Amino acid sequence: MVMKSLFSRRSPGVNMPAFLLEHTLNPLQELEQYQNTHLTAGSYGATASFTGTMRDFNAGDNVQQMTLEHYPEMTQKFLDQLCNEVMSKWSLVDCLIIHRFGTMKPGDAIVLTAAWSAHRKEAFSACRYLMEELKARAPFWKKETTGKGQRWVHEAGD
Amino acid sequence: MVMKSLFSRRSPGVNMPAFLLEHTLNPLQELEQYQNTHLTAGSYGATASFTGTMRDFNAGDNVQQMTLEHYPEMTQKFLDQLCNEVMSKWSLVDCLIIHRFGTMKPGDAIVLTAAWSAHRKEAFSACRYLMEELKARAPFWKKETTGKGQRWVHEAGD
Amino acid sequence: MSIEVKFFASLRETLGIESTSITSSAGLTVREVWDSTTDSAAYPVNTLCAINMDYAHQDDAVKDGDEVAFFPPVTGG
Amino acid sequence: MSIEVKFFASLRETLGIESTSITSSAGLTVREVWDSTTDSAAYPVNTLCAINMDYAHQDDAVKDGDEVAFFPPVTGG
Repeated sequence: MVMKSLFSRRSPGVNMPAFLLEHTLNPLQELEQYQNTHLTAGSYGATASFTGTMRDFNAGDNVQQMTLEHYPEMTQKFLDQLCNEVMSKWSLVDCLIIHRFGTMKPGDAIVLTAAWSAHRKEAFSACRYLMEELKARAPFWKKETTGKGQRWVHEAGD
Repeated sequence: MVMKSLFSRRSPGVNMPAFLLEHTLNPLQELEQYQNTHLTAGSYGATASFTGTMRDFNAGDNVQQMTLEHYPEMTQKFLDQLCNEVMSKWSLVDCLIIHRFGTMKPGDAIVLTAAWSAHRKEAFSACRYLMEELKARAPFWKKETTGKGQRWVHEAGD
Repeated sequence: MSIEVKFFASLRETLGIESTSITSSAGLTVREVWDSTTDSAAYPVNTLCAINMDYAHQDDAVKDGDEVAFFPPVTGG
Repeated sequence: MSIEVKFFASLRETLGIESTSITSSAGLTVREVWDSTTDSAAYPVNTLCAINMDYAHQDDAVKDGDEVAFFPPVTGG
């Protein structure tokens, strides 16, 4: 299983639950797998999650393919710090970020964020904050292939 | 598969995507199943989802079991109207509510809400609104079994 | 006119009534339906009511064939 | 001192540099590292920079052994 190897990289208490992934991301399967292996049933009441998916349309053009460049060491460091930040900012049981890089097609999942907590308010807020910070500050750069050729995406999307 | 029968009850354009469920809810599997059968890959960029899970602890006591009573026709009508409301209030591709009733144990999922949209803001807002409205107004009543006996829960939780 | 009346959760247990029906020759409000079916039991603060599966108010008028329901504050989700 | 310098995305393509290193006997700011490695190319508005994988400012001082990076606004997620 892809996911077992992904999550086994995490040594509890050492690494934060942030993963960079070059191959296909199955967000809901990875979320379930993570939950089954890292969370204790009954210990949390709220799970908020978000998946960002590549659309086949952007800025008025059909998009055939996208390559997501990153700065491996800085990107990992940024994601780790972001997990630390949300874990200290909200009362959470756990959080998770999985972010693709490399080449992807429309319909492919790009990013998964999740937060577990006792109550829904914290889970929703933390999950959303993870996405807002990823969009605003995580070192990733999108290059799209359209019928007109390749182009860098110049602004973080909504 | 449980989920195929669950979702096949929906006639597109007739029923809203709100389901009441007496047996075990596997929220992420049902979310994936619904997504695979009702959404078109590439047509949405954002999926926000929330799962409410029964905790083993409430109001200072260990909770062994919970029974969720509902008012079947009104509850279904309420959920249908709520889906209609969020679909008109935000620009969404789709939304989903699945809510348990009957008897459940700690760790069991109680409710799943989800919203799909082009951009994350709408998906997050709609998903959260679904939960807030469910908590505030959906006709469900929780009765907990603790070491001290059974008791009705008197206030909607956080 | 004939009215179907339902009670849920702690109200159902306290009153010992799950559902009943009443007939009346006069027009009734939701609160008058409560009084008729509960032998004028005290109406607990925060009690919610519905007519035909939509939230209603105590002083709303009930029509022949309506279903009226009473229940405590909801606690789902 | 010796500084490792990296460029990403459109900056990498425009400048034609992925990574390089420079040595200097004087202290340098981030912006002076840019000037040294790009032959004083114009510094595009909105360019972001980092020292040792943390966001930094143009006028921050660079130490021996640091890794300095330049990149355009981020577009992940």
